Amino acid sequence: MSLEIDGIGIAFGGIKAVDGVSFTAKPGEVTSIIGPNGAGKTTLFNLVSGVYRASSGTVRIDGRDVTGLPAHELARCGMARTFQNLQVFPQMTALDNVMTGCHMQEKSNLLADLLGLGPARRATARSRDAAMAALARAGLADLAHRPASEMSYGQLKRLEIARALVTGCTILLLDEPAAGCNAVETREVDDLIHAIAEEGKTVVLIEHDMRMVMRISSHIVVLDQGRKIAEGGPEEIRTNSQVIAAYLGVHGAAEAEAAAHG
Amino acid sequence: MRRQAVAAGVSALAILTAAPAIAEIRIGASLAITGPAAFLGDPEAKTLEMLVEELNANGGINGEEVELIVYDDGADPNKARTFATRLIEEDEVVAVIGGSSTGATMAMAPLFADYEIPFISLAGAVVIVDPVQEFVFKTPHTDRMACEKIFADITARGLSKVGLISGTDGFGASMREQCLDVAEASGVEIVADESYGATDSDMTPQLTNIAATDGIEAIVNPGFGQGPAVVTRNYAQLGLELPFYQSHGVASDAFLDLAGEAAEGLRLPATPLLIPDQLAEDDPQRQPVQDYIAAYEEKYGEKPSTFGGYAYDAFHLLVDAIERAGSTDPVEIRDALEATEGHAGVTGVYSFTPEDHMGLDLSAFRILKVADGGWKPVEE
Amino acid sequence: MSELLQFLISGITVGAIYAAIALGFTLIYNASGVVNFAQGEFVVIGGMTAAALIGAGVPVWIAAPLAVIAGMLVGVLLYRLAIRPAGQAPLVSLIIITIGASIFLRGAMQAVFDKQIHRYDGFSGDAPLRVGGATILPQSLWIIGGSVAVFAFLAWFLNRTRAGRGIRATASNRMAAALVGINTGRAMNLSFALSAAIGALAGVLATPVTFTSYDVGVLMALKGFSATMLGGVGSPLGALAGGLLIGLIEALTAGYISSDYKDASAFIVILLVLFLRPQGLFGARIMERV
Amino acid sequence: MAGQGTTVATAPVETARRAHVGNGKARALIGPGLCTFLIFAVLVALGALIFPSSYFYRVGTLVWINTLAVTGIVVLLGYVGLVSLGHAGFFAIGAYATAIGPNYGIPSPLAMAGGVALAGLLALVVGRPILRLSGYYLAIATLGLGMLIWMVLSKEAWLTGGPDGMTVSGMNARNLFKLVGLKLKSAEAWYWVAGFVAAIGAAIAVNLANSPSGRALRAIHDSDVAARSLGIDVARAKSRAFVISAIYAAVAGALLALANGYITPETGGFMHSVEMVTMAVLGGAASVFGALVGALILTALPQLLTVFADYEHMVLGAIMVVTMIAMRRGLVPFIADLWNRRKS
Repeated sequence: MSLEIDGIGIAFGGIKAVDGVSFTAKPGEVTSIIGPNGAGKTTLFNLVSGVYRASSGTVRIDGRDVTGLPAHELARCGMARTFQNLQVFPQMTALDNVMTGCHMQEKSNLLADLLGLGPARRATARSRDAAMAALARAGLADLAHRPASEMSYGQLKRLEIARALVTGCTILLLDEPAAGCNAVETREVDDLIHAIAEEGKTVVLIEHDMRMVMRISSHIVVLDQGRKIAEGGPEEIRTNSQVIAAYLGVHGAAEAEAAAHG
Repeated sequence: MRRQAVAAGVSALAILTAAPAIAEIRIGASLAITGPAAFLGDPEAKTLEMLVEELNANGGINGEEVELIVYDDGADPNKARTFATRLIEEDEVVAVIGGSSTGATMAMAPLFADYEIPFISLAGAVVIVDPVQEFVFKTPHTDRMACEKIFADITARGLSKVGLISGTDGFGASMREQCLDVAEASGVEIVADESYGATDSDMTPQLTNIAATDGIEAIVNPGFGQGPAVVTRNYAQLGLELPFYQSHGVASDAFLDLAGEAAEGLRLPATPLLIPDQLAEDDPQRQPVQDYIAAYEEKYGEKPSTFGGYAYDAFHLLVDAIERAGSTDPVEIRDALEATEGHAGVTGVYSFTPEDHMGLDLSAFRILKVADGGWKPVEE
Repeated sequence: MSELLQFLISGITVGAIYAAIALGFTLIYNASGVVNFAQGEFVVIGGMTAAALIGAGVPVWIAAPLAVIAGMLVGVLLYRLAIRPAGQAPLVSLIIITIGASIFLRGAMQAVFDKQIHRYDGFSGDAPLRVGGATILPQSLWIIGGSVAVFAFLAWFLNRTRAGRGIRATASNRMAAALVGINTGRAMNLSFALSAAIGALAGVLATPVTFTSYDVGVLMALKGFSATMLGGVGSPLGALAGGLLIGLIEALTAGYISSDYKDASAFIVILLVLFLRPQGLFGARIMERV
Repeated sequence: MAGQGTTVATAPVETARRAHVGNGKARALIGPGLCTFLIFAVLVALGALIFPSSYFYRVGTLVWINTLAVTGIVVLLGYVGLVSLGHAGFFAIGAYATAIGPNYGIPSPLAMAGGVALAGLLALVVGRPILRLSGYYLAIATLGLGMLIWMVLSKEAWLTGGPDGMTVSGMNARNLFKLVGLKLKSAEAWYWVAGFVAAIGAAIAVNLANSPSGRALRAIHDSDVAARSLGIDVARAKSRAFVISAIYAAVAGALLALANGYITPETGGFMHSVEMVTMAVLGGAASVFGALVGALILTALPQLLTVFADYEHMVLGAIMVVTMIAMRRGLVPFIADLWNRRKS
């Protein structure tokens, strides 16, 4: 499903954190949002995923207006996300974390849950299988029974992806999924995201690692001070002088260049 | 591991609760020594401790030493019931005194029927002895009698329209209900009915409303603790001149200290405990009242209160019954207790019958008034 | 008309007591993020100490400051022995620690003093003053003046003094405050000492009107807590407004509706306000950061 | 800023459970709920084996009734991380309904059910607006709710007997056992009934923790916003937990009313609410075993502290402070950690 953002904006105490941003993310593609710190990238995610309420603009999923829907209803529309500053459930095991992601598929009522009846047990068993599969895909299978509080930053980032995946989402918002990962792990995350997009999901990515962005993005949106300053394919963005001035800088441009040719 | 812990805990409990088996006669008490009713339970506990010491110094009951086991139920009925069970089962007492509050008393009461142990309550409400329960007695007058006594004094002054301002604690609420109940029969009309929280600090709004009621002729304040003292001060602050009545709940010198000059002129029903020196020479209560005050002041350096008096009477009634029964069998003690006739205590002269387990009549109450910072009987 | 005036006087007097307690809550909350349920005990310590000293013949003008100092000492001890060792404990643990401390203090006061109810004479006598058909006790003016003075002091202290800004900085980010050279330990000690002093002062001023005994602390803490939350936790203006508002609601309900449900009406107002403004009347809106 | 968050760091449900339900295989075989029930049943029976007198049965009964009420707090506080300082209100609704029913010709069991339903309904109605609040604001709102219930119970004397309380007539557990030919003392009968109900309550709470709904609740405990992003209706889940915990409190209240035969409004008072939360946190709010340990300690402690007489409150207060400082997550997780460390 495609995600269409149109003129979305929000202000905190008179300061426009996000101001009239529009773009469309298509299924099967990775759309990246880049920009300097404080450009409003995460705030944009919070607006799209219903954590904040937009003061202007609309969000559409396949043409259906979902602006202002609460976060859990957006999730039911097929939207899932990860978080920049990690929102795992530290007191649960990795497996339980991901099983929680199966919530929307679990067809069990409260009474069955309280009495430990068949539907509850079956739902739990199914969720466990799905969660194990997702953990394996994120390369975390051996850590399934480890409490999340004991896992590394990079592992938790992938745990969040696994948790988002089992929701059965069609739109996935990833907020700096490779932060804290070493080179090998970054590569794995890279491949994982690529594979997710290949499945036909709509992936929207916030990332600072320019190599990764240039490598896997089909489409890039550049934010600065809450506004969209450029949009286009990796090649266009890399050469856009405004983007270089605002964000990439000489170093970033060189890095992006290296990625393009490396 | 957990089982061991539980077992260890239980045996610790058993060791700590096992009563030493020296004394021959054991008497139990569960009182509100702390908590919201502490000013009932505190003097009650002190009185009982003093009396047991005194009794044992004089050779105990029929030569046998008496041991008193006191628990603090904090006026919590739940705790009271547990302590009552403990007194009966673990401490193996022959009788129990207590329940400073009505709630605690009522929670304990059914146990005494089950185990056939006599119980003397120190709480006021009518429900404790009406209907009569075989093993349950009580020493204080009922709040109903206090209302009747006050209303009798009001009508004797040719007045009839009364405003009530009651505390919302158990004492105040129960007495308020009894006053409303007996008003008509006593020839008074309740024209205003206000209340206040037990620890409220300003009752001028309620008093302002009462004073503004058409035809109001007198104010009655059922309550105990600090509330009535605040009401009394607010009454003076507002410059009210209506005849003003307090209840037996504040019949103590401590109330005079708290209320100060504002108390001047108010009246209340009280026990003779407040006027030891003004009792007639031939008054049967003169002796116990003076004995009690002297002993209490010597031991604790303060004046006893009406509530301590309830414990004083309960203890003496019980000792008297055990002596007359000539036995420590609880049922025989109960029978002797019920046969009590003309026992002069500090609260009144008690005569129990199978139909009456409180044993006092209206004459036990005397209407006193505050004059020159002291208590004076009102001539009837 | 004079009835209304009497109700208002009653409400403001009682409300000023609540406000003083609420201001004590506010100061500790501002420094540590702890809502101190033992705050009511400071009020009792102030009242009981003053009553004991005055009863022993000490003049009021010596007994009152001594009582406030006694409260202050207990406040510092409370911080050092119960709050500081708890570190960054979760909210429920802190609630239980401070409630435990209040039970302990109640027990201690019962042992140190007694279980009697105490009072002493008002500072300027007990002869009521007449104002337009209503009456007010001189001590009520002391109470109202005291609360306003404490409010003014806090507003000045937290915003205009180095020590006060240190407390506020410590509250918003202890680590950062320490990094810029603020002695956060001293700021915490200071805030507990001052907060306890405020509580004790409330007790000293209120005892001639409300009386005191070892166990009235819980109720004081409940009322003060309600006032604090109604106003919005952390705001001195909120504490003052919350306290006065609850006092007025109680008095006006008792006067015009039913004295039976005056406490209930205060709680109903608190619930309604929180439903409409979850951060209280003057509290800052909290924004979730993700 | 401290104190603003909804989350309350309580012990990991998972570790506590692992440590205490012990053998994973046994659990997998018969299910965690049944396993918990059996452990509780053994403990109930064990008590009966060693108790020398009715007094011990009486204290034991109170321990089980408190365990049941505190299990409700565990669901609310331990699972979801919500503080309630007003749960005694629900407790009292259960108790008073059971007491009032027979006065109007409603048999005890029906009155009990009615009271429990009423408590659940009230929790459902007020839960939504109240549970939008967090931290100390939630604390004051629940406190206010509890106070309002308490006030109604103490003022409406025509119905509730007022502050002095009322007698509970009707059912005695003894008669239940007579039906099956067992002759027990009243205190013993109530012990078995309370223990049985507490065991069922514990089993249900453990089932919940391991179910889809339970995972949703625990997710909210750790991260509200992440839970939302997974499609969990947080408001609804919180409201359910509130209702469930209110029902636990009400059932416990009804049992207490019947076992005591007399109740006063103080069962719904602020201090009782605090006591319930303290029991949960002291034992370890994350597991039903924490509820049991907390209830056991705070119920038995006052009986032991009678030897301190005048210093009882000082000792109790000091124990509360010291335990919360030394064992922040409560006794059960603390001991579990020690145990695990010794093993590894």
